[in-house]
Amino acid sequence: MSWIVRMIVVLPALAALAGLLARRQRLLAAGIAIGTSAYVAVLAFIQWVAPARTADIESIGHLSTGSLQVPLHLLSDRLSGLVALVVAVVVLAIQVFTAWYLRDDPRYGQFAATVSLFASGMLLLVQASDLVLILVGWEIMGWCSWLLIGHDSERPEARRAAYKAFVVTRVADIGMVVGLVALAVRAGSTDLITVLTASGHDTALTVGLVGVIIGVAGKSGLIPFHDWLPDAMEGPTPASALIHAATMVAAGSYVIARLFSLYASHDGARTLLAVLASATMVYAALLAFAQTDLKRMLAYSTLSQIAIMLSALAAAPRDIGFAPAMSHLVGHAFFKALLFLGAGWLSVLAGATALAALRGRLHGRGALRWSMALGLAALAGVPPLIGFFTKDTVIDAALEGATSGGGARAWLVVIALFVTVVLTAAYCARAWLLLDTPLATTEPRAGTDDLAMSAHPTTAVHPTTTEPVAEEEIAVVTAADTADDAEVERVHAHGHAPITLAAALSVAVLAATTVFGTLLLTSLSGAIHVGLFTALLSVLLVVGAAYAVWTLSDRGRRDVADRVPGHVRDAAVRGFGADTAYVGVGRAVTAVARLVVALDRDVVDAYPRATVVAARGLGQAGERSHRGVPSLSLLALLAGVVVIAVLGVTAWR
Amino acid sequence: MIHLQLPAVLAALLAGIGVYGVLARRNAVLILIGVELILNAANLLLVTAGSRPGVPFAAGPVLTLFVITIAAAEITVALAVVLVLFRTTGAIDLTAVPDLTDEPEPAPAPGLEPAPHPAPELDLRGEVRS
Amino acid sequence: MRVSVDAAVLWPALLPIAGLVLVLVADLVAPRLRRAPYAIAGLASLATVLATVPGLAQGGGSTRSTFCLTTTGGASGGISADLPQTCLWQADALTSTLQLAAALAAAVCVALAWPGATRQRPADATTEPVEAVLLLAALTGTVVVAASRDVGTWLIALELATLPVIVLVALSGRRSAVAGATQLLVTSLVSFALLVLGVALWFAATGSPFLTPDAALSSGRAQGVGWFGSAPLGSAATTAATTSATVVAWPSVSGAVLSLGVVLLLAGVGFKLSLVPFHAWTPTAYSGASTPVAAFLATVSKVAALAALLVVLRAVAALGTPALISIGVLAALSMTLGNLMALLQDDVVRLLAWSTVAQAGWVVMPLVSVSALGIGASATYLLAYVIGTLVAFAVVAVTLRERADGRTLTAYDGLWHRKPWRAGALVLALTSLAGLPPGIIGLVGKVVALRPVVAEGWVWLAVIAAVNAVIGVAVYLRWLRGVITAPDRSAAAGAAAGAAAGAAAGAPAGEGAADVERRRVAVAGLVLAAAVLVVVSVQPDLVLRLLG
Amino acid sequence: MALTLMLLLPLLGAVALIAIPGDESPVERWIALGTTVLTALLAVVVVAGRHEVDAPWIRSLGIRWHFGVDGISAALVLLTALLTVAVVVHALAGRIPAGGSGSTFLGCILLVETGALATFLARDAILFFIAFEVVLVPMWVLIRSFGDDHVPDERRSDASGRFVLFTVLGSTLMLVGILFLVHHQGTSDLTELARLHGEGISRSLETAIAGMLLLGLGIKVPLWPVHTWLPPAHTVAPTAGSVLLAAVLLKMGTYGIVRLVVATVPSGLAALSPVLAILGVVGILWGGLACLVERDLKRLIAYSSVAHMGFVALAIASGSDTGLQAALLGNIAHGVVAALLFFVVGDLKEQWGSADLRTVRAGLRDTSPRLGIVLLIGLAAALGLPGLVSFWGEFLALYAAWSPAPDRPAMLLRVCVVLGTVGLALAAAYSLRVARLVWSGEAGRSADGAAGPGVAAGGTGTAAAAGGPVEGMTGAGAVVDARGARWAVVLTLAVVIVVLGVLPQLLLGVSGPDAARLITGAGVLP
Repeated sequence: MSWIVRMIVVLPALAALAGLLARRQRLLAAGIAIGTSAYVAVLAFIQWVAPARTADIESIGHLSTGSLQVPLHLLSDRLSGLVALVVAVVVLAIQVFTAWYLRDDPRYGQFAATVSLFASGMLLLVQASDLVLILVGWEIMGWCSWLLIGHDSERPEARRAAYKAFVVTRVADIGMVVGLVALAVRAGSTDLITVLTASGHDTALTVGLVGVIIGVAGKSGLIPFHDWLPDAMEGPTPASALIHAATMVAAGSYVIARLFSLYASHDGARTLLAVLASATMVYAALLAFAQTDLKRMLAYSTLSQIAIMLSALAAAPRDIGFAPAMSHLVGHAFFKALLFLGAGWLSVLAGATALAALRGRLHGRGALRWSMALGLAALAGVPPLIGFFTKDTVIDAALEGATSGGGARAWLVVIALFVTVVLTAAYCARAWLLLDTPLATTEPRAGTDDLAMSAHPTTAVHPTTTEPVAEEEIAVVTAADTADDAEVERVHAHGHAPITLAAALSVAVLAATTVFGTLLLTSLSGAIHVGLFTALLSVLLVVGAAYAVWTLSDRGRRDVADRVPGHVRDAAVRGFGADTAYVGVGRAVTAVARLVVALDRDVVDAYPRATVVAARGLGQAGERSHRGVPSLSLLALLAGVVVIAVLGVTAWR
Repeated sequence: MIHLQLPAVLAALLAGIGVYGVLARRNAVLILIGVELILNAANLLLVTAGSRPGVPFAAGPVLTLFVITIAAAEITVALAVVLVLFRTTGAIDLTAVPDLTDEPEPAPAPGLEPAPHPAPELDLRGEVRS
Repeated sequence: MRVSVDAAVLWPALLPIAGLVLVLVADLVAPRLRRAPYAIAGLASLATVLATVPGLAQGGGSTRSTFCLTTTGGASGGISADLPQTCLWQADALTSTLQLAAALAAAVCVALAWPGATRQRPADATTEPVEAVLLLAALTGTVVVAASRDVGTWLIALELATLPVIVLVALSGRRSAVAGATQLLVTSLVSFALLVLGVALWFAATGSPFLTPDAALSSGRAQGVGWFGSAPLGSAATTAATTSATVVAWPSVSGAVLSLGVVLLLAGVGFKLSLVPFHAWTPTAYSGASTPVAAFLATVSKVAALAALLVVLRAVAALGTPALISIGVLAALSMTLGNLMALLQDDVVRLLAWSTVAQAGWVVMPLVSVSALGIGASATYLLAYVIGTLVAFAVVAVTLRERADGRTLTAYDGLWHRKPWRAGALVLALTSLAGLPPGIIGLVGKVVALRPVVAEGWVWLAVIAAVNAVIGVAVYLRWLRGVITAPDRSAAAGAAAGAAAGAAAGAPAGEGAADVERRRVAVAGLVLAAAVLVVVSVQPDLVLRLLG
Repeated sequence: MALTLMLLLPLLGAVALIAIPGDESPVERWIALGTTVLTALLAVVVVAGRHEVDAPWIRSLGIRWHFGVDGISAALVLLTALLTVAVVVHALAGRIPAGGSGSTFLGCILLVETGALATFLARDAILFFIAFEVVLVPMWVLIRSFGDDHVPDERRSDASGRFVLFTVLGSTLMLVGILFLVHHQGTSDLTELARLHGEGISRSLETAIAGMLLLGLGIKVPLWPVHTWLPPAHTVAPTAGSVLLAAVLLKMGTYGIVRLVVATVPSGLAALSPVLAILGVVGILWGGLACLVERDLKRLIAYSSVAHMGFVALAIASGSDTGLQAALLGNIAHGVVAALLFFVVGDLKEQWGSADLRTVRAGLRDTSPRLGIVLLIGLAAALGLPGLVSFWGEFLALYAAWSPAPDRPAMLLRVCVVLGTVGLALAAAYSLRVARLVWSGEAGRSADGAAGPGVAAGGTGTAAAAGGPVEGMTGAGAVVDARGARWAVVLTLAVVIVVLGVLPQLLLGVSGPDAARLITGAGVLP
């Protein structure tokens, strides 16, 4: 059993190495990537069907680090089995899809290898029974995300987006590292079980839990760290699918789930989590509604959905535990992967990802159309799709928490959840209407409108665009247009290559999982727990929202978001200037850095230079005084004699 | 036995005068005289100390003789140098002797070969070859 | 009272004198032989080197003594074991090592000063014997002062080591030489006066003409010899016996008088060591004198001065004197001023002169603890300094044989690429002066010199020394910087190389066989010195075991 | 025996090389290569067999020819010996830098190796000092006359002078400290001193000694306020010099702190640990911030070295055996990583003519993927990416500082930990800045054509942007990828970084027991 667990982690890493070596031969690289991920999926399936509940699988052996215990064990239980399986499946689908999507990209090999490495990082985190291993997986994913997002490094937007993503998450990781260190210190060991069972030392506990929340907020894009995620759409669509669906972004909730028993006993930390999560889910859903670009809309929806998972962890009572959050993680993994791959497929067909350019493109494309329909429906939470069950499980758990003395924290979450349900349904409906309603020839204006609308931000380039890049890594590119460029370039590269069967199949499989994926969740106790009341309520809300959108957009002939006032919408498209705020921070740090350099040159280094000058000065003074005037030397002589005579006589005894 | 202090005091006086002479005078000869005064102070001290009972081998007077002898040698050399100085600079004002190394250093240092006629130009000619 | 004379012990002193006489005789017989005096002088020096070997071979504790006086101290007559002796000549390992160093340095200086082609001017005929005689006389003084144990010999020997050098400097009659000689003269006169005054005070305080621990002790006792106490010769025991009988006026004075005397002696020797503030003559004299004489001043004279100082301090050490703060101050001043000034010099001889001042500070620094440890350390550092300086001067002299601008720093640009071996010697010399590997001996010297200071717990002095080590390194690296620069690297170096080429091209024209021979001999001297430097750098213990 | 041979071999090789007249003969290449390889083999033998040699050297000073390996020094000895091979191979694969004969160049490298090995192996305090000094002059020559010949002569002499003078000041102060220690403990044997563990010295005196030693060794490390010699030295030095400087010489400082301060004057160190920790953290932040705006790539790596050494200082300040482990691990990690980075950057500088980041160039990932990938690995390690070697040192350092030894100021150290993690974020920022400018490249995929749009869209309105892009392109087009020996060198280093990152216990296992003994004062060598 344990070798399976190890293999699941090690194989993708080896695949990454092999793929890197074989990056020149496309077919070989693709074979390695797909083959390995398929094999890993099989292994994960075995682990899932026959999970051995063990938490002491040797990985690389116990580290001898003096007083600190670092066993570096792996674990295997139902949760890890489930998540590992989901991750493996999603990764497999993505690898298959990528093989077609990036067929003509000279860097396909590197990309596939990076995806494998990324997968191994996530799988390591999933199966880690040791804080250090969790951190390792965590950071590896961050690094790979930098590589993936910056894949098209010709485009400054991609470079910048990648840089932004890594730096923002890394800043948040300050909290993660400090938190994990604090927890490890508290337990005197980094072993997960020991950490969970350790007792006392409340300050360390608080620091640890809050720190981890900060770290999670970074990677999972909670406010205020959320803004890197939409920009991450600069990456190729499969990368977005990977990052958003099952891995990096969702990893945070998995980590907190692992530490749930600690959080359950600590109200302060959970309150913080609840506030962040609630704010983020609503805010992100609102922004998603206003987006003019499909991928960015999906990105904001991801933010909102992840916040939902975290809110479950923040509100669920101890006895229910983390199951609801994890089930939503699984569900979200499936439908979000589906949506992204579908979006990628669609963008290849349309040569763009701007909603305006995609209008009606779904019409009459059977498989793709149904897949997107299923995906959006699952996202919106339409029964009997997986999204419906998982979301309602979360709501139900939150209600449980609220009624069983969760107090304001839980109620906040519940309210936020219901609001989010409405908003989610609304933007899903909008997206569907835009994508599916064919452009009526009667009114061409709408289309041009949207084109103008989507094109508008392009013109409004941020002043800092002209910043020297070598100075600050801040060359702000506006949101909506650039992903477009990416697709355009890609399509030129592709020349409308017809999708391969395998790629289409991978999309279809994911579509199927949105329907039957619920069955997987039965393996996790309490993963599906839908109360009648909440179910009815949410269904009603969903339907109502969808109907409202349908009417407001008079049967989908116009973009309902146009009803939002223009300037508000622009601001929303730009994420309400969050990016500007980041730039401001970057500026501040750079200013400090300049100050430091100036100090280094003019103050710290001044002393050595001053010494040299002083030495020369003294020397010259001496030189002048020694210009052969014996009488002076004689005076010095007398002085010397007297001085040392006095000294000698006095200091003799 | 107090009387033996008087020579000591006298010696101190002599030494002081001598030091003053060395410091205050610029003329070479006067400086030499100053040095002589110090030496004589020392001699007086030696003789006095030597005259105490129990001092072996009449060390006081003997040492005094030593000192006088060495002083003679010193003065000989001194006068020789002063003579050369006079021939070179035309004065025996010691404090006026500048540090002459700033003049163009004549070509390769000539081992120990002297220039018995220390007129510079001659000397220069002598040095330039080799 | 008997005096025992053991000539075998006196060879180191006798050989130079013999050489001196030989030179005079040779000059009398064959005044035209220009190289004979130098040959004799060189041989005499080398013979002296050999003569010191038995003194070294006997190793640590024992001493080879002669001129031992045994007095009929009252009752019994005749020499008997229990009655104490006072020997006027005591050569132990340390003394012999100093003598060896002096003789070796003298030999090298002779090689460097090897005479050139015959001159037409008849007056020249007389100069070589004079120089040879003076060299040997100074060497004799140095050898003797190291072993002397009574004030008379001490004074005479010290002046014998000093006076000839003044003449040597003056001899090369250039104006700068005269200036240097004058400076040297004035200072040495004054120092002589101070020395005599110091000797007088010593004698007055101890009542003993001996520079021995017993003598020092005889005043060291609180109730010891005052002005009017009888100062018996010989051991402290008898001192106590007799002084207890006689009436002692102002017993406390003698201590102060003794200390004043020692301090005056220190001041007097400070001139010859060119410690600040008694240093003013140094740069002028060095740059005035010809290079070999400067080398002699920088090595043999320094050995003489330190040997003299050590004689006094070894006597005083018996008092268990606490550290002499005056020495500490002198050391700190000397190294600081010397290094700072050396940092500015573009004339290598002046640079070496100022570095001598700085190194003198390092030499006396260990003496802050007047103890066997400090004395040994001081001697060790002196040897490291002497050998390093000797090689440096030798390189300068050899270079001067080739190019007119041999005294300027730029003359050495690119030396590493033009004359690798000579440059290697220079690097080794300067690094050992700076106290950096590969000049291990200098590094060890630094360690040794700092130990007594630390033992006395003088942090401030140690820190000043550390800072000065840095400035010193800067001084010598300033020279080396050009040496290792490839000629094509900097325009300046290129120009210098060009000039050198010009000079070299010019030189051979007028360069006769005699000049070739001159350079050969000088190079031989360089090789000898460098070889010694290499050996002691590889195995510093050779030096240390003699002095430890 | 093998040990003495290992020490003498490079020395003799160096002497032979320097004695050789400076024509570029194949002989000198073989001498250099053979010597280093043989030395490396001997080093492996010595480390494996835990050899020790103890013979009298300078009897009168009680200095013995006493060298030996233990867990603390084993890794460093191997690092030194193997890196020197890498340096020599790398140097021989390219052209010897201008400024002197190749034999002198190689000889200086060998001398540096000798000194470093002797320092790491010395078992006697004064011997340690002497060995510590040996590296100075050869490294000075490397920087002074083989330094970057694009810069004016003054800068070369300034940089080399700074290096020597700073170090000499430090080492002489260290010598004073050592002499105090030896004088009061009555022995200069490091093992004995470690066993005495500072007993018999008053706490105040211990503090004074520790202060002098720390000041002296801190200059070499370098700690924050006395680091200003490092950037110029690195900038000017030739590739070999930079590598040895960063990977070997800096380690002598931290190693000295462990060997001389931690082991012999523990309570003195405890008294000074707040200062040490603060200086370390200031160094971390200072270096990280400076790297954010530094324009010369080599200077940038130098400042990052300051930051990484700050972590080591923090770990040492914690005073726990975990901290000691972290320090030793961080030492090795920085050694390998900095070596790799300087190799790569050296290659780039050779081809670019300068290491100025403002020049717009095509991305390495396309123009020369091999250099690109190893550079990327190096940068990832520099930002402490888990799975690479430097992560463990930094994580353990943070842990150790959070739970320090009882006699340390816990609160202060925890603040330091938080600031240190900020340093980690800064490291990410500057590493990726370099990766973005050099690996991704600002000038598009291909050296020609793509440049225009790349620059325009990139909005890189740099000083170079005016006429810059063009020559940037020409420069970028000229980048030849690493191949042959040089490729082997950098690839090996990259592999080492990854392997040690995945299996840190290879190092931790070696140093573990001795570290514990060192902390508890149970002596080091059995």
